Amino acid sequence: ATLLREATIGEPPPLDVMLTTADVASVIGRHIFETLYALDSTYTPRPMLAENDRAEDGGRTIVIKLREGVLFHNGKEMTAKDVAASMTRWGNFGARGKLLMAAATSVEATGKYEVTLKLSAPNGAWKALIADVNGGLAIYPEDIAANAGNRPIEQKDYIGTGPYKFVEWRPNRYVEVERFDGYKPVKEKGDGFAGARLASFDKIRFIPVPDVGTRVSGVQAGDYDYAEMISGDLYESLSKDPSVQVQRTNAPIFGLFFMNSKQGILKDNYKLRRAIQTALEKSQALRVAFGPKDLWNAEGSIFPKGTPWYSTEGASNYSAHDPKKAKELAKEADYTGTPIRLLVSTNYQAHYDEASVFTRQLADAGINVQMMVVDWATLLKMRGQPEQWDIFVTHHSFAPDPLLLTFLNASYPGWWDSPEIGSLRAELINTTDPAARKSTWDKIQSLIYEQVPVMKVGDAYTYDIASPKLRGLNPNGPVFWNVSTK
Amino acid sequence: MLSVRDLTVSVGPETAPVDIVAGVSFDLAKGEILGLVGESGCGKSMTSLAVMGLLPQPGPRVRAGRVLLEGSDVTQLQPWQRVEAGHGRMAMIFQEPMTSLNPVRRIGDQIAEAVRVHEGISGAAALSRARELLELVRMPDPGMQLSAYPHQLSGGQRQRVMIAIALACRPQVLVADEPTTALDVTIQVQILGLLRELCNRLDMAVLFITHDMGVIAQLADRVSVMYAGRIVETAAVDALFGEPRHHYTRGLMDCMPSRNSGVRRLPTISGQPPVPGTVAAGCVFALRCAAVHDECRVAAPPRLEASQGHEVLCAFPLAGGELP
Amino acid sequence: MSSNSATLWLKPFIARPIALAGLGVILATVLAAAFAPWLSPYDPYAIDPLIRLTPPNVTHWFGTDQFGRDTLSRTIHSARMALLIGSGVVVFALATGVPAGVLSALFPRLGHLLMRMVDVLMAFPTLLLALGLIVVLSPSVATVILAIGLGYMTTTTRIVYGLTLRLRAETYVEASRSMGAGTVWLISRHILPNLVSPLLVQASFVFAFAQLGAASLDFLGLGAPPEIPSWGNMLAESRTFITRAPWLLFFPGMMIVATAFSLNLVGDALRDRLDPRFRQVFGEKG
Amino acid sequence: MSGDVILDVREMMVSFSARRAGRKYRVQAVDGVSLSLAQGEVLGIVGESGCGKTTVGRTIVGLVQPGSGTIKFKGTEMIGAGSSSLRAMRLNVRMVFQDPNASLNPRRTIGDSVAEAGDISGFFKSRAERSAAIAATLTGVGLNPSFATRYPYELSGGQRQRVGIARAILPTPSIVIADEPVSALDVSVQAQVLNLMMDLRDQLRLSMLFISHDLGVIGQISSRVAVMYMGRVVEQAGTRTVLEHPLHPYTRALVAAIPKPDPSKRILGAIETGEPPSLFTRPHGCAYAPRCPIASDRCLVDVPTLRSVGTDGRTIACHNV
Amino acid sequence: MWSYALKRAGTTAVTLLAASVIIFAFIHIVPGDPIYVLLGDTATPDQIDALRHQLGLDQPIILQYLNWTGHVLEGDLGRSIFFQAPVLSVIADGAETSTLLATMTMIWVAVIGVPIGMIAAVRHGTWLDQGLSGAAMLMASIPTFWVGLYLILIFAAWLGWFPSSGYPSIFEGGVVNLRYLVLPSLALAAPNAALILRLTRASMLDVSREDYVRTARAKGIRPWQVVRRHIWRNALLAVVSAFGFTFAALLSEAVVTETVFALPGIGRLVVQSILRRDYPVIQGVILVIVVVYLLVNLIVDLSYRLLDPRVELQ
Ligand SMILES: Nc1ncnc2c1ncn2[C@@H]1O[C@H](COP(=O)(O)OP(=O)(O)OP(=O)(O)O)[C@@H](O)[C@H]1O
Ligand SMILES: Nc1ncnc2c1ncn2[C@@H]1O[C@H](COP(=O)(O)OP(=O)(O)OP(=O)(O)O)[C@@H](O)[C@H]1O
Ligand SMILES: [Mg+2]
Ligand SMILES: [Mg+2]
Repeated sequence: ATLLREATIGEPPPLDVMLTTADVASVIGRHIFETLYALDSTYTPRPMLAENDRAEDGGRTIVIKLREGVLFHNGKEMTAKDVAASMTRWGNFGARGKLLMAAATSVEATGKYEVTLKLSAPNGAWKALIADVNGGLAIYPEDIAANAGNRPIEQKDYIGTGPYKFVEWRPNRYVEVERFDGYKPVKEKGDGFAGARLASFDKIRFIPVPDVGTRVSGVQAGDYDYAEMISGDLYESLSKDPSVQVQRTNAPIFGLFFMNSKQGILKDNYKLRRAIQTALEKSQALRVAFGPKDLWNAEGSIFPKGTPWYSTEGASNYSAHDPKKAKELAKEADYTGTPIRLLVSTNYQAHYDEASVFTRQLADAGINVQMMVVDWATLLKMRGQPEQWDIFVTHHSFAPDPLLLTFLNASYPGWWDSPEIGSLRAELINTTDPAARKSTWDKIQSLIYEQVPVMKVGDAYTYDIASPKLRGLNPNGPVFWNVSTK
Repeated sequence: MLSVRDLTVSVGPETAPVDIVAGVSFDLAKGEILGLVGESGCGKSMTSLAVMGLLPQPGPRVRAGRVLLEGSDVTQLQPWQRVEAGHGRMAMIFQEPMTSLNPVRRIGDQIAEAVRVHEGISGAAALSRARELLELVRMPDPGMQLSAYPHQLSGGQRQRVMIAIALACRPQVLVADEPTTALDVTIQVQILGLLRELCNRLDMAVLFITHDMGVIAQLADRVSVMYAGRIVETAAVDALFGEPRHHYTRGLMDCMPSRNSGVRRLPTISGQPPVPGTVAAGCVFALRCAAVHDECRVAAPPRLEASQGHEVLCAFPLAGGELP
Repeated sequence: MSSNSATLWLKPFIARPIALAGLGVILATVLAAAFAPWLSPYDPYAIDPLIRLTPPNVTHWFGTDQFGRDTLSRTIHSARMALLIGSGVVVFALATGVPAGVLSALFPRLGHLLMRMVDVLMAFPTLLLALGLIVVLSPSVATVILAIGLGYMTTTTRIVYGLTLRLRAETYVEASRSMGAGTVWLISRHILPNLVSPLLVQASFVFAFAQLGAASLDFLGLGAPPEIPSWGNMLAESRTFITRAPWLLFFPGMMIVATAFSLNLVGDALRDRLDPRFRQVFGEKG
Repeated sequence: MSGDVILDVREMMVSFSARRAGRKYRVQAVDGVSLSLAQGEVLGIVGESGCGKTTVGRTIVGLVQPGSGTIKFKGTEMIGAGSSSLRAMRLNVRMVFQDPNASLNPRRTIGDSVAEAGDISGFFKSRAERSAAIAATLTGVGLNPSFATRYPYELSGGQRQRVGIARAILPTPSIVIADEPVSALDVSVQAQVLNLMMDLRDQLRLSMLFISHDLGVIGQISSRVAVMYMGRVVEQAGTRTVLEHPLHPYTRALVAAIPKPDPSKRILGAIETGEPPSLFTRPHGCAYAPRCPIASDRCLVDVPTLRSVGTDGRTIACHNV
Repeated sequence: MWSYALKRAGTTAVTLLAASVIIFAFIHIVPGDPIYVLLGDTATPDQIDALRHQLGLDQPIILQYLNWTGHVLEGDLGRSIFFQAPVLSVIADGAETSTLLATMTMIWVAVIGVPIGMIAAVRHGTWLDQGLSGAAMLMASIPTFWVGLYLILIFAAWLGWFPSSGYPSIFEGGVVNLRYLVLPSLALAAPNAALILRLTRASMLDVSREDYVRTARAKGIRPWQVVRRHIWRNALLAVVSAFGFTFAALLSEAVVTETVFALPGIGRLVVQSILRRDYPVIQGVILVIVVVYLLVNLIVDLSYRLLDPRVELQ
């Protein structure tokens, strides 16, 4: 039996991918669960479990026709009932479900293979919003989706339609999946996450290896075939190392510093926020956090070049590094040196590195930042309490559509909900024409640099390493269909 | 049987050794008990350990002198080396019967171990020999006691086990270093009686060390008195108690309470023994001697033969017949 | 202490050149801590990403780290953290363990209760206790000290308890009691003075192992805030550079090893000094 | 027996719990001992190791709580006395310990040790008075006052025991309980210390309880002697009487077993003394019966009580003499 | 014997009770919440409240405690919030690794620490002794993760002699899988062997000064026999308890090594559970650790009794 061993950065949370946005869970979950659409290498949604779709009623009614003959791992065929139940649960409890389903008036199976979604207003991004498993609309069997509620589903219910089926989860040891023989790939060739998915390994084990040094040595020694998230400073030497191949992702992640828009010194204080923004030099932080220039890009556009959403609006303010001007702005904002509390966790080294560099730079501009270093679980709890912090640090993974950006969500910590963004957001949601949506997005990006609800640190291209024997690695992320050994 | 010549035991660095035993000589004949007395710290134990080759390491070492066992030189040989060289026939009993037995091993085994080395028998045969030895030292119920642990025995019984171990070595010479100081008088009397009897029966030579003049008087045939690392007087026991020749011996005799009953104040020897290594020349007792002469402070005292078999290390010994 | 006690204390070190060297290392560490700002060529916090990860060279003797900070300066400044954590842990362990141990031994009822509690605490894995504390209190130097100190508090209590029980049975303590001495008198005149020496030895080992404990916490990302220079932090932060920038591991690593090793050596020498058998050899009759 | 009785012990019982072979035993270390001590009198207590001598002494100075019995000092009950009157009595009843090494704290100076009782009770009014008292006491026991600043390890065994005595007589007590004060010492040093104690007895009119297992020493210093066996007093009388005409079979064995420093009087092989019983398995009747040459059937069941015999206030606990 | 066992059981129960209260109180002071870890970044407050209610985390602590103890008494340690699996099975899986790792470590410690300690003691005061003792102290002074990283680099990545990390259960691949534990157990053994070495040396020296060793020497038996029959077993007494407690500590305190070598052990399990606030697992693991510690305590006592006839169980 062929076995692929992947070294993940840690133990995943429960694989209920609807609920969790953790990357570790998505990496594994992608092999088990599938979505109606999937993103291709240009991040455009392509049908996966869906056959086709049509919009009616000016975009308020969406009718999705499903592929026939798709089997769940339990042997039952997937039907519209399963999809409707999954969609309902996702809408109620899914991590990103509200983005689309808040406006839903009904979800119905209107045929064995047809689902109809009715919305109160059209949504220009609906396909993108359901095209990835990360906190997304994975399709579960009807009974499981209907009974699960908001509690993560149990291991025995990890039943999807993907090319691999869940076998077992040994805590701290591995999560094992096994080729699903009843899998029916789509006809199109594999491209990104879309297209045919051919499982050439009998089994895949996702093995948590927390120490990055160990992950590297492990691949070099042949104990793992693939290892995720290698630190930037090893990039150059590993690129030359014949015992590994380096796989750089083409979807950058980006660091985000959230400002507290609900409470505290930064609330509505756009001048002070701009002072902070003006003081920073982002490439320093990126260099410290990610290493060689190949792995990062000091890019002011929220979306990277090459995507349809790329925009230069407001981006001149991205990394001014002008302490003098910053001081002036701070003075205009009547800033008197009150400590600004920066909440950061050491569980992500990059967050901490970026925060350290910025704190030094802000100190040079006379802005007094106090780091509060806590563990990740504490940070998650604390950031929900607006009285606890002024800035917190996190990062954002690549989003195919602006609506998937966390900071556009008014209930996400930071609570950016100024009247200006309120109307722009509504416009973005309800427009369906891509060009019109793009121009709305330009306005939003410009607003971001003006009101500074968040500061983007820059694009970072993470990279993975793999055994040189592996062929067909996917630059969109670690997925192992269409991957084979030499 | 055993002959010790000019034995010197030193501590401290090689370049500046401090002699804690300085030139001790004595002879021991078959069936004879030689008592070695002297106050605490005068070097009795060091002498006996040096004779046995059991000086602790690191620590004191034999710097000079020879130990001859039936004419063979066994100086500096540890017991096992002596056994290999064929001169194994010396054994020793120690002062503390409580701590001198291994607490975690059965006494039968501890005796049998010595039997094994010296008689070349092992297993059941060695154990039955151990049983015989326990009978020999008049241990009550020897068969049962073979499997006892030391802590299950009384002090007197433990000392008997020690003697049995010593006898298992089939010694020609037995060295006993204060074997009864830890025991009650009523038990002491038994052990001393046993030693005397064994000595006679097995024709062993015994070097018996104590600081109790009473015990010496009861047990020894001949006595050597030690002071500050030197033997200052050697004589037959009657002669020593009857006519001590050295001033120190005399002083010891005088201050025993049992010789002074009813006296208002006990006679004492003033002063203290010298710290080892501080006496450069002259007599070690000079500082405390009532009859000291100037000469004593500068010249080492001669070894005089006061009478047949009565040696004394003193330039101006007491005349004989002074004590009642 | 008598007049010649100073030389007596030094004797075991003079007899053992290696222990003397250990003493030297510790003195050097103390000096480095005291004069860190003057000794270190750069600000240990100054970031310069352009020169990050430069190997040792003339301007940066020990090279620079991933922030471009000067490793030599950070290594020197770390001596402060080492001393702070070491002495903090020692002080905490002694300040809690000594009273608990002494009182437990003197008051059997209280002792029974306290020792049971110590048992429970001993059963708790110390590192986990430390972790929990750090999560509760958020990482700071004080938390690290408290977390590591708690583990040594139990062992110190045990040791002190055992020693005090033995001291309590000493004839001179009985003598004092027979003259009507109260608890305070016994503790201050008889028990504490006799605890000083063994505790000194214990303290030197605790000091050494506190360094290692702090390094482990740093490794797990739960130690003192990482911008504060400490050898453990430096090691933990740079462990991914094991092949890329080995100097980052080498210098702080050597310092941990050297100080821990030296403290152990000194502890051993002290132990020998306090061993009555050893005293005899050095002419001090016990 | 002359003068006023200043210490009166009645029916003292002391037991310890001990564990052997997994079982808990009560060791009756002192089993109904009664003693009295007059002003200026020295009472010797002899008996072999483990018979309870030390326990009697420790109980009197309050280191051990007796199970029952009374201890009266100058007519006042000491057991359960209030702390202030007890403190006064503590100053008046003091102890000299057997091992001069162990009884001095190695980390305190000689002066501090000597002055300890005074320091505890607040006896000294000033530092000057304190150092004068220390000097005087050290001189009194034949030590140079300069010893006050030294540490015990700098002293010889005899000197240390003198310090032990000095500590027991500052401030001057009424009673000294001396627990084998000379048995750790050499004959020559022993004589010096005994002389000192006899001097103090005469100069300070101290009463003493002198515990020893050496009848020679007892004969030297005490006027009366109590012989103990297994926690009980088996014979009590004037010292001469006991030493010269021992009546109780145990006393006889004890006296006979003392090795006389006279080669012409050898006793080896002449006496048979038997094995001492274990304290854990105490015989029913007379504790000495298993070893006793004149034991009768009665001795195996009946515990003999002390009764007066002859003159000289002699009491003895034996059925058969 | 039986009454002893009963008494031991009694005190153990009290200790456990105290421990469980402490565990519980301790865990609930820790800020943070498993909910966030479960739901991640984007959870909304109502989602959080709903899940909290479902998990019973909104009940008063006392009630939660009673609930938990009730289940524990029935042998049910609850379900892991994170793994959605019974705590007992989660622990059992980690326990295999930890037990084997600790055992293997103790074997190294025994075969390295004890004999070398003995040699150092026998050659006391020589250069060999100084060298060995010095090396031991050095080993005890090196942080384990340092040792671990270098072991991986040299023996796995460069030489390829041993697997770099991870540990597949021996129930799957057979005992050959023990090779995965060679490097981590060596990394763990380094400081512990050094400590045992020093302890062995010290207690051998202590024992060799005992009077009964002199008695043995006086019998004329060879020095090695003296060591074997008289010194070694008595010196072992001190070493045995250190062994027991080192073993117990290794079960839970190997976190750093487990992290470096990606081993699925108890230590890492509990650390991660603390970080993600998986209360039932933390409680369960600590309870198990305390029980193991108490068991080790008992075993040490019993082995004392075997080794030393003077010891009576009380
Ligand atoms: N290791 C050592 N180093 C230095 N001096 C030592 C050592 N061992 C013993 N001594 C000294 O050697 C001298 C003789 O000691 P030894 O034990 O032979 O005396 P002893 O006559 O047996 O005394 P006791 O009657 O107390 O047993 C003493 O002064 C002692 O202090
Ligand atoms: N604290 C104690 N706990 C248990 N048993 C004790 C204790 N103190 C004394 N004993 C026992 O009580 C008995 C009497 O002891 P004590 O010390 O009074 O005897 P002693 O006559 O002074 O003996 P020695 O001549 O050996 O000093 C002994 O068997 C002893 O073991
Ligand atoms: Mg001796
Ligand atoms: Mg006594």
